[in-house]
Amino acid sequence: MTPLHLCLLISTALFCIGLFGALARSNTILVLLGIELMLNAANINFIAFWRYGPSHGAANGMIFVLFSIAVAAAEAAVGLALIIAVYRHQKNIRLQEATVLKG
Amino acid sequence: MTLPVQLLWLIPALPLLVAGIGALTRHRGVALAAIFAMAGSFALSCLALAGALQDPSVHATYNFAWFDLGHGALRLGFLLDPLTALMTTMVTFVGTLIFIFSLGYMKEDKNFSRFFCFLSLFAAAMLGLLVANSLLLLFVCWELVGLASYLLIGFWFHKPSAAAAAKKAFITTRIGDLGFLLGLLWLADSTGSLLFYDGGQGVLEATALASLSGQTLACGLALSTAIGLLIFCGAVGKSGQFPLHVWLPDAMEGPTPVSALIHAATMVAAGVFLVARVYPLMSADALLAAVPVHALTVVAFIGAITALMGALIACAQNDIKRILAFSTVSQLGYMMLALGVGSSTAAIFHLLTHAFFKALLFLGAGSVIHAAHHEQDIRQLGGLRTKMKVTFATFAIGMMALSGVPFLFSGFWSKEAILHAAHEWDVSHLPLYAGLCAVVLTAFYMTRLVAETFFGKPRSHGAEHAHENSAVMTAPLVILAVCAVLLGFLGTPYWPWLQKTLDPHYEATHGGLGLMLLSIGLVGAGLGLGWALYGRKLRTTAAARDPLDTAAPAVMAVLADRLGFDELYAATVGRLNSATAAFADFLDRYVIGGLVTFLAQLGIFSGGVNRQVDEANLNGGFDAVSESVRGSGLFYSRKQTGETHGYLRVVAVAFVLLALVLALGGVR
Amino acid sequence: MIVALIIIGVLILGSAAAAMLRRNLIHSALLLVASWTGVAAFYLWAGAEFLAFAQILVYAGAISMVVLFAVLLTRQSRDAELPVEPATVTRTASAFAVTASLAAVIGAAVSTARFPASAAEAPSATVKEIGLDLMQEHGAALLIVGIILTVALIGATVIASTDKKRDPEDAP
Amino acid sequence: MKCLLSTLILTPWVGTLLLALTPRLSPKVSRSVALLFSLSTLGFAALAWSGFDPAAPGYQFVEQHAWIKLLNVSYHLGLDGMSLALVALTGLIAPTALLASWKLERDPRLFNLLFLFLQGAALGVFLALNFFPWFICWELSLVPAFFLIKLWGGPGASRAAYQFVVYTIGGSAFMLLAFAALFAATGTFDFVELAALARDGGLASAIPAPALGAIFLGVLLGLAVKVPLFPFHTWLPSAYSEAPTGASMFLTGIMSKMGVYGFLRILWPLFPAQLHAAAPVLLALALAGVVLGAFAAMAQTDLKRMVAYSSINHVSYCLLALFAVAGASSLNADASTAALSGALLQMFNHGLSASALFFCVGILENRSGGKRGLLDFGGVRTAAPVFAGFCGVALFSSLGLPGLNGFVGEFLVFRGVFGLAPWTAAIGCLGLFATAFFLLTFWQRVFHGPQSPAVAAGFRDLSTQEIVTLVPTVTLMFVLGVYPQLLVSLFNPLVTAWAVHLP
Repeated sequence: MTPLHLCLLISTALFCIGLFGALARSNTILVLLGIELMLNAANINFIAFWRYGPSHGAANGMIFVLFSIAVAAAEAAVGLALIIAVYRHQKNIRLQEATVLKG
Repeated sequence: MTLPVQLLWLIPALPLLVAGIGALTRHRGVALAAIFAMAGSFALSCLALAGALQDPSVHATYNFAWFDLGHGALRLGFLLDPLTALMTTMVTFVGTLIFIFSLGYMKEDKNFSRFFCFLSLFAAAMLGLLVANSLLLLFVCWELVGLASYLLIGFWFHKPSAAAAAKKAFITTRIGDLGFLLGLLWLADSTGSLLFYDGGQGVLEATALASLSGQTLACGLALSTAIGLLIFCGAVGKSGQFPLHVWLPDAMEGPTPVSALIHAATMVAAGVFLVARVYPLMSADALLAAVPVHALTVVAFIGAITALMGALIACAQNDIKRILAFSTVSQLGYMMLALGVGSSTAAIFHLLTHAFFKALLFLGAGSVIHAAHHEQDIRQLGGLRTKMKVTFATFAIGMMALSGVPFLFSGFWSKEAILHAAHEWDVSHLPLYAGLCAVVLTAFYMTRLVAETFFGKPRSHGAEHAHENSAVMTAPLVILAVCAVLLGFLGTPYWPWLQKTLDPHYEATHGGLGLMLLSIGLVGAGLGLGWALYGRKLRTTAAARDPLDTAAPAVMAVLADRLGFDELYAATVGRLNSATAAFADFLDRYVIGGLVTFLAQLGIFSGGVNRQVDEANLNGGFDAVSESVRGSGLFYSRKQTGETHGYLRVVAVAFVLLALVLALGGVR
Repeated sequence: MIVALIIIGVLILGSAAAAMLRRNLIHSALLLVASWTGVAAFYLWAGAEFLAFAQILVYAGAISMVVLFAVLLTRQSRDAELPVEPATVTRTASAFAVTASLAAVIGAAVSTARFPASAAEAPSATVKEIGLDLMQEHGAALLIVGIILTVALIGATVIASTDKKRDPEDAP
Repeated sequence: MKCLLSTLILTPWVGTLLLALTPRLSPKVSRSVALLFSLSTLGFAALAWSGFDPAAPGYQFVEQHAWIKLLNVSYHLGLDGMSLALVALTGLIAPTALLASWKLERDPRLFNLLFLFLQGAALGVFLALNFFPWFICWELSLVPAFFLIKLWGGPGASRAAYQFVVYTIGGSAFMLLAFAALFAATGTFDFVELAALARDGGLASAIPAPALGAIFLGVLLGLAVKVPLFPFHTWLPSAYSEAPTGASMFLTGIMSKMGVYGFLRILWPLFPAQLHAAAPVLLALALAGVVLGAFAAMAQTDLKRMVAYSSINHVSYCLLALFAVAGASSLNADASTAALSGALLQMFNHGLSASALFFCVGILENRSGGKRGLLDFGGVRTAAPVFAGFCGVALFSSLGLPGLNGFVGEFLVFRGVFGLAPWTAAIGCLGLFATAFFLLTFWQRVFHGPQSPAVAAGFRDLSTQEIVTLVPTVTLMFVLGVYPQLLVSLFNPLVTAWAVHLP
């Protein structure tokens, strides 16, 4: 059991917790936060492989995570704005009720 | 001082000007203007007459181009010869008097100025007709005269009978005019000209006449005969000759001055004038022996039939104006008879005298009608002799002139001339006999008319309160009466001035004394018979039966019904006309319209069939494909629940599977 | 080292799991802040100090604030808290099944994986290096991310702003 | 002067565009604008008239530019005496018709817009010398006519408009096919070139006789529907009677002339031999139009239909003259000249009198609240003497009374036809008789007799504006009746040349 394994296990667990939240909770904010957790799990993986990966020198892992954080921020902003818009429309934020876009 | 032919157009132009003014204004002064214009035209006509009399054998012409046609032009022209000059003088003189009479007669009418406008239009057209040197110009004026007649007959257009009579007159004369038009076209086509006299090129000059009478048609007629007869059709219509006479009695619906001017003195005589004008053409076939019929023979018989028929019917009429109208028909028949038997001078002589005494009679009738509060039925009148002395005196003169009372009255001389000519005609004596019968009848019905109207006791309220009219109406009567007496002396066998003027080659024939005595006897018989039946035992009530009616009710009923011509025409021509119209409408609406609709329906139907075929075959396969696409689309769209959790779940399961695949397969 | 990692891991996972399970949204949000801080700690542990600060700034600072605002703006009345429905039970069960199977697959894969040995020293990543790297090698990506952020912010503003014209129609 | 003809055609279209671009225009302004643009035709026609030399052979003011090189299509405009007379007629009738529609309530802007469009198209037909632009204008004229009838017409307008347009398009489809075939054989669409080919026998050598006959039939069909020639006329009574007054005036005054113009400009010069061969049949058809048209009019009780049938009767005179000339077996230059002059005069005269008559019937219809039956009226003359006067002049002009314009044309037609086909003229006289009969019936029933309820209820006499509408037309009736030289001088040299060269 190397530190890398441990890191990966932690990230796997975090990912699964996020996934569970996204799938199980009906509150849209929590779903969004679950997705954020999954992103964080992915970021942990990047850093873990950057730290313990076979090749050194390149700061690619870090750069990737930086971008990922930026995208996550954008996602959170747009997502929460959408949630507010949905709330204004249907007076709650239960995801299962927001089915206007069905085919 | 004479009027040169170049200025001849001034004669019709003066009344035309007044007509134009009258069309634009309703001022009562139009009447005075019309009278002055007529008087001016009369003065000009006298000047023209003076010029024409200087050398009666000359046909002075003035031709001008109307418009370009091909390399040449369509030409019209004016003609001045004694015939024209005498006619214009007569028309303007009688016209002036009648215009003056109308001042009084129409005083109360609210369309007073319009009446004079129409009268002036008529005068202009009539004078234009007289001065024309072109058959086309003559035709133009001929139609305009018809228009004026139409407008004036229908002057009281709010009366349906007047409106119908106007239409009947126009349509009936137009039937004749179509023949005239065809004759004119034929003439134009075969000679290339329509000018009467054109320095040797005119249609009435030797070259053209020789060529026309030289050609023979398929039916054996000479070309000139055919053209002449077609032109004569126009005269038949306009002059109320049998069989187109039916409109003239109805035309009495117009105001009485109109009847006097148009339907007695001038327009109806235009037919006679026309035949006299184209007399060289009508008689061009006279020397041909092999033709089945000569144009003038037809004219003579038509005239004879009309003269006799008109006189017969006149005996059974009760309306004062109708009696005079049928008398006009009869007298016009005389003129045609004269033309037909070869004496155009006698015809014109009678035309002139007739114009005066018939205008006199009509104006006298108008005077009676005006005085008797528009009572026209002679059975309702009576006793006017003492109430209207001037009218009675002048009317009596007119009556005697018309009846042909010997020596003093103009009608006698002109009628004698006609009978004399008929006697000399070598084709047949039938027209002469018809004319002699008509002499008796004329004297008879005129006696009846005078006796019923002026003698006895008044038989109605209108006649009771009648009194003599104002001078503006009686003065023309007196002047006309004087003329009705004097005019006869212009053409007596002992001093045939008129005949010589009209026909420089005229030679007075002698030896007609026996015929003259016979006709004097016949006039006396007619007068005596009339007086015996109506004068000795005067009618006492309006309802009393006519002695003739008692004697021969069936004959009189037929005559009173005008020999049933109106009914006959209504049953034949009228019905044919409406049947043709109905047929044309049916053809249009159902046959052709139906065909079009059928074709359209056929088009729509084939379109429908086409569509069915398309849908069954071509579209079938395509539809199946698109239906399956649609079905799958529907299937997948049903999967689109909009449930975000569902989508997420699918993504997650896919992710698990992906991970499983990667893990089992190994990274490498 | 390992111990520190385990402690960090427990912090991350514990707070995350608690956040996902709490009913109270405010609590969830606060617990998530703890979890993100744990992730930042992990970055520190791994030697990526710059990232750790970025994580704290962005997540614990910015996003958590936005989340809190959203939570407060969309607060529902008590009676809107629906009782547990059969649908919710099914959903939770299926989510658990999926999650568990994923955890099993990846966990097994990770634990059985063999990785080549690595250097004990953490690779150097000073701020200067990162900056140079970003500006030189990843300049284009940096620009694009900037644009994405701008667009996202404008979009978020537009979406969330009250549309005066459409309001009456949207109102039930 | 260089682009006079293009200006002539385009000015009404500019007016259309102007009206189309200013939707908020008040009705008053839009009417004035439309009238102004419509009157421009009269002005330009006067300009062309002043610069026109009747004696010069061929076309004048010619404009020719290559247009579609691939199809050898050129933008070719030209003017001769016949076109000039018709352009002048358009310039006269179109503003009159606009004035007649002055009181139109419903969307006057759109009405005027469509009307100007129609006017431009008609002018294009009269001036184009290449089939391509000619046909475009020919078909374009249908579009506004359709909407004018359908939108502003009477109760049966929709059906009448469809029938009119479908029938006419059906006819012109054959014409288009025929010209496509001609183009395939000769490679040109130009009327002048085609006529030259026909004259020197190039057409007959390029196309076998049966095919040429079929082409002739196609063109004939297209034109015959438009005129209309006898059995193709059933669209006319309903279209004319359902159309609004202004449109009826334009339809009868100008559109029916387009067909006759086509006969003279296209069919005769291009297919003289075929026309000669078909002349006996066509002569019979034209004669049927003359006689049956008049008799059918006699059977009508709807005044508008009556006038519409009289229109069939009158345009048939023009065709009668043409067919008689084309079918003449021997040269009779005098008669041919007379017939052709008569036909051209008749075209102009009928434009004047028929549009005036339609206007008068429109007034009757307007004043009585939509009634137009023969028996609905009576005694109008006492209520409206001025109107009666004007209408009477129009009636008698239509009837062919000498002294008014109608006579000269009809006389010349009969003069010519009699010389070329005497029996036809003799039978045609029946038409003259029937025309007199039904027009007098019209006059007697409507204007004479006691006042009918519809009239007694208050029949206003003509307003000043209506008098202004009628005065130019009626004045011209008198002027042309007395002095036809005014018009004849325009086309006499042309007709003289035709009479000698073409048959």
